[in-house]
Amino acid sequence: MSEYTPTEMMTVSAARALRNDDVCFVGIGAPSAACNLARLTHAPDITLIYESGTIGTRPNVLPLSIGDGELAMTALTTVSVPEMFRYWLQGGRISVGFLGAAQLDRFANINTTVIGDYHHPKVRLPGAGGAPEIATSCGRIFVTMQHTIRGLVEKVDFVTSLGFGPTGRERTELGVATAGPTLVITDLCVLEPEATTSELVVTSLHAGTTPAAIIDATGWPVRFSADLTYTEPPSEAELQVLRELHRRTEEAHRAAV
Amino acid sequence: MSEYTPTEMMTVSAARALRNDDVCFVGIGAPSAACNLARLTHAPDITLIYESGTIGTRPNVLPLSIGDGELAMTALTTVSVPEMFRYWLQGGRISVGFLGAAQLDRFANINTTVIGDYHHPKVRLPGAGGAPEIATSCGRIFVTMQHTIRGLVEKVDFVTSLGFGPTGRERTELGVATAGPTLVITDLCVLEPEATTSELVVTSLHAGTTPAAIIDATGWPVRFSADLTYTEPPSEAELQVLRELHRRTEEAHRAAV
Amino acid sequence: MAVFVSLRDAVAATVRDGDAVALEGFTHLIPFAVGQEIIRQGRRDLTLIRMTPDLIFDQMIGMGCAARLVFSWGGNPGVGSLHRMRDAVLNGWPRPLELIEHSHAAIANAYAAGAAGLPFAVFRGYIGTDLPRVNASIRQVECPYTGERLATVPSLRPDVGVIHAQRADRAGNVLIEGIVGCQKEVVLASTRSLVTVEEVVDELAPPSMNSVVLPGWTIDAISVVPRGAWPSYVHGYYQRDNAFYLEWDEISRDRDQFQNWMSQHLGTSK
Amino acid sequence: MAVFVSLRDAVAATVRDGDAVALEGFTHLIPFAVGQEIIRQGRRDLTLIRMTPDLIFDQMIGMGCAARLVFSWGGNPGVGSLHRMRDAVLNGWPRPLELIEHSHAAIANAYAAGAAGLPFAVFRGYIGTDLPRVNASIRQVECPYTGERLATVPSLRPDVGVIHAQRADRAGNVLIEGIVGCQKEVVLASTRSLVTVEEVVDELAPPSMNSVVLPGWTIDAISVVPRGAWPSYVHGYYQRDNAFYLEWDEISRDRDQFQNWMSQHLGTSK
Repeated sequence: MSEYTPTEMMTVSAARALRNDDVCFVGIGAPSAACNLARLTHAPDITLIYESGTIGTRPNVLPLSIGDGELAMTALTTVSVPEMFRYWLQGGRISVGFLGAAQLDRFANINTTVIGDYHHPKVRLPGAGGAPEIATSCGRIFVTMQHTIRGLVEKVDFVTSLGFGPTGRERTELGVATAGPTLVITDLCVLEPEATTSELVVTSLHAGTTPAAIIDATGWPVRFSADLTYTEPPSEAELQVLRELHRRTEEAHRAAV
Repeated sequence: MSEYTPTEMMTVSAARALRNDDVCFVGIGAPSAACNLARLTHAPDITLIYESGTIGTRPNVLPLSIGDGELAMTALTTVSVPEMFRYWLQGGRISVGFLGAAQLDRFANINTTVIGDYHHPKVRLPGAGGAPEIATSCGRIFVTMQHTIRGLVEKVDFVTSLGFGPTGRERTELGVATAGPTLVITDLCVLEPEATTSELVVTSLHAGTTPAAIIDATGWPVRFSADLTYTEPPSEAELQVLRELHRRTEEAHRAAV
Repeated sequence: MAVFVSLRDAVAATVRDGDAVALEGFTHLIPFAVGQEIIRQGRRDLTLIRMTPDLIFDQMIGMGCAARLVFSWGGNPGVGSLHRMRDAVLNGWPRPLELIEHSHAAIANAYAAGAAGLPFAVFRGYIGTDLPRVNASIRQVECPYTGERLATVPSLRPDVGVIHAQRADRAGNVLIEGIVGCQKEVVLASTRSLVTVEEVVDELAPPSMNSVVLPGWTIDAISVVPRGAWPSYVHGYYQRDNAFYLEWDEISRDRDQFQNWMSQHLGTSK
Repeated sequence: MAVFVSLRDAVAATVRDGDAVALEGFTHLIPFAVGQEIIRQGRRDLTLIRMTPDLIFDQMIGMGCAARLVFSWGGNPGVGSLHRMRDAVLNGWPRPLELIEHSHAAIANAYAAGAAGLPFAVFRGYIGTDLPRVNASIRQVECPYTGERLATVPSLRPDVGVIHAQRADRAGNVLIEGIVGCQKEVVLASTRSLVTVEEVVDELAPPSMNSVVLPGWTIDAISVVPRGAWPSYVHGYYQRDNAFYLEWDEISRDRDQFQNWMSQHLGTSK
C-alpha cells in the first residue's frame, strides 16, 4: 500500500460515494477531483455538470476554473448559465451536488460569505456562488472540507446555504423536499446526519486518525456513531488514477499560455 | 400601368408603410408578402422575425406555414419559441407587428377566436396564436384584412387582442405604452385611429373604390378623414417584384415533396 | 436513461388512458407517427397539449382519443380550418371536447416554467383580452418592486412529452436542429418522455458546442421512425408535404371520409 | 444598429460616471480590454455588475471606479481571494464599496428577466439562507395556484452591458461559441451595449442554425480588440493565462505594487 495524504483520502472517499447513474453538479477543487476519479474508476457513465453550463463533460485534466475550455470541449453540450440554473438545477435533474465550506455547523449549515459580522467582517469570503440553490435543489449534498476547529463550528457566522437549519428542524419546516447534506467528508473522517436529530455524527474514521484528534478539531462536542467504522484506505488503483489525473492537470496548466 | 387586384393593392400599401430599419413580427399570408415585398424593394435591410424563432430571415419564396424550413435556412439565427416570446417579443425589440382579423371593430379590437358565444359558437375560429402579446408588445401594429361587413363590425364577439379597447380609452387606461394599431389596410382603403378618440377613420381610398362602397362594407357608421387621400396605385416595379415572388412561391410549393 | 424500443412498445409503455400528453414540434418535427400509434392503441380521455393542434390533433380528436385540448392556435396552417376539431367543439362528435385556450406566449412560458421546476409562469400578456374570462387558469401576480400586475399561467408538466428529432446516438443523446420550437422544454417538463428520431448514429456530431442536445438520461424511450414527422418536415431529411396538408382539408371535411382514410392508412376499425 | 468604433470611442460614447455597468463572461470571454479602458478614462461612481468579479473588477475597484458592486462570487478562480475587492470592503480603500450580494441563480435569472422586459424574476431560491437579511431587494411572491412562496429579485437592466465575443460580420452580427454564460442576456437587458470581438469577418458562418448569435441591431458599439479577453480565454483563439491569475495574487496584495502595475500596464497615473 502506498503512502497517501489526508486530502487524497478525502477525495477517494468522496469518489466512492458516487454511483454510475448519478448526475453531479461539480465544484472546483476537491469535488472536481472526486467526480472525475469516480468517472475514471467505478462510475464511467456518471454525468458531470459544471455551473458554467457544460453538461456531460469528460475533462482529460481538471479545470482550474469552473469555466475552463476543457469542460466545454469535452461536454455533450453547453447551455447558457440562465438555462443551467433554471432547467437543470432548479428543474430537479441533479442527484448529487458538491459544496465546500469555510464554516460548517453541526447541522451542516454552510458559510462561505463572511467571518464575523456581515457589515463589519473580520474576513470577507468569496460569497454564495451557486451554493444557496445547489443546497436545496440537488437530491443529496456532499460536503468536502479540511477538518479544523475554525471550519467545523458550533454556529456559522452567516448561513450562505441551508443544511438542516439552525436547530436541525428548519429544512423540513421550510418544506424543502430534497435530502440535503447526507455526507460530510473531511481529511479526518466522514460525518453523516443522525436520523432523529439531523446532527452530524462521525460515522467513519480515516486510517491514521483517532476520535480524540477529531474531537480536538471540531468546534462542537462531536458525537460518534454507534456503528462507527474505519474508512477503507485508498487502493493502489485509486491512487494511481488520481495521481495521474493530477499529473496531467499540472502539466497542462503549466503548458498553457 | 398594369391591372392589379385589390389584394395586391393591400399588400403593396402595407409594404410601403415599412421602413428600412423596422424589425417586423411577420404573420403568414398578406403580412408575409408585404414584408418580403418591402425587403425586395425599398427596405433591403428590414429585419423579419417569424414567431417560429427565425430572426433576420430572407426567404426566397413565401412560407406556407409559420415554421417553413426556408425561414430557418435563410435566417441569421433561429431561437427557441420560449426565447422568441420572452427575449424578443416581450423584450420590446419589435417595431412593427402584423395581425389579421376575422372581426375588427371601430377601435381596432380584434377577434380571431369565435363568432357568437364563446361556449356555443356559431363559428369556431383558430384562436389567439401570438396575437394577444403581439398586440401590446410591438411598437406599432399593422392590420391587414378583407373589407367586408362581416369583418369590420360594430363590436367584436370576443376580444382576442386589444386594439384601443371597447370605448377606445382602455388601452391607455390599462397602462399599455405601445402605440397599438396605427394602420388598418384593407382591400378597399386605409384606416387610421383618430388622434382624439382612437376611432378608426378612413384616411386613404384605394383606386377604384368609393366612399359609398366603403360605407356599405363597414359594420359601423364609418367616418372619413378631413385629409382623405387616394392611395397611390401599385407601381410597375412593385407589381413585378410581388408577382415574381408569388410565382417563385407557387413553383416551390408545387415542386416540394 | 433512454431505452431504444419499437414505436408500439414505446407508446404502450408511456401513454395511459387519461394522461396529459404534449406532442410538440412548431410546424417542424411534428411527431405524427406517435400520434397515429396512440390512435391505433385506442387511448382514451387524453388531455392533448399542443400550441398548434395541426393535422395530428385533428386526427386524434376525430378518432375520439381526447377529452380535453390545451392549445393556442387551431388551424390547418396555410390552408384553413381543422374540420375534426371544429366538429368536436361545435357538435361533440365523436365526443365532446373541453377547450383550455391560451396564447402562444402563455404556452411557451408554461412549458419553460415546467422545465424549470416552477409551479407557474409570469409574463406580460393577455392585456385587455377576453381570454381570462373563459380560462380561469389565467391569473395575475403583482411585481414586488413596481406594483405592475402581470399575467400568470400554471406551468405545464405533462404526464408524457412527445417530440420528433433528427437523430440520436447509441447512448440516446438526441440532436435537434433548425426550428427547435419548445422541443427541449417539453421533454424536460414532462414526467415521462418519448422521442422519435429519423436515425441512430455512432457519433451525434452536433455542429456547435451550443447545439440543442437532450442528454439520454432526460429521455425515457426512443424509437427510430424514419419519416416519423410526415407530413410535417425534418430539416436535413425531408420537406413539408404541403400537398397533403391541402388534401387533408378534403379528407377531413366529412366524417365517413375521414374514418375511411384513417382505417385505410392506420388500420383502425371503422 | 451596431457601429464599429475604436475601443476608446466606444467606451467614451457608452459609459458615463454613475452608470450601472455589467461586464459579463463566465470565466470565458471576460471583457478585460473594456474594463481597462474604463479605468483609463477615469470613470467614477459606477455600479459594477458581474456574477464573478474576477480580476477585471479587482482592477476597476482598486482604481476607484466603483461605488457599488452587484455580484454572487468574488474570488480569484482556482487561486484565492481578490485582494483589491477585500481592501475596499474591509478598509474602504481607495473608497468604500457597497455590496449588493446575490447567488448565481439570482443574477442569472435577473439578467434573463431584464432581457425579457420583465420587472422581476421568480425562482426557487435563497431558502433558509441569511442573504435576504442583508439584501433587501430579495423578496417573495406567492404562486397563485399552489400557494408556494418563491424568491424574487428585481430584473437587472444595466445602463451599459459589455461582453467580449469571438467574431462579428461587417453588419455587426456577433457570434458567441462555447461557454456562452449570460452574454446574450446582458446585451439584451442593457440600455446600451458594447461588444468587443477578436476579429471581423466577411461571413459570420455560425456552425449551427441555432448558434448563439446577436443581431447587429441589438448592439450599439463594436470594437475589434484582438486578445481583448486576456488573461481570460476565447474559445478557438487563445487559452486562459493561468499563470497571470497566479501572478495577480502577488501583484494585487499590496496597494503600491498594484498601483505600479496598473500605471505600468495601463499608463494610468499613480
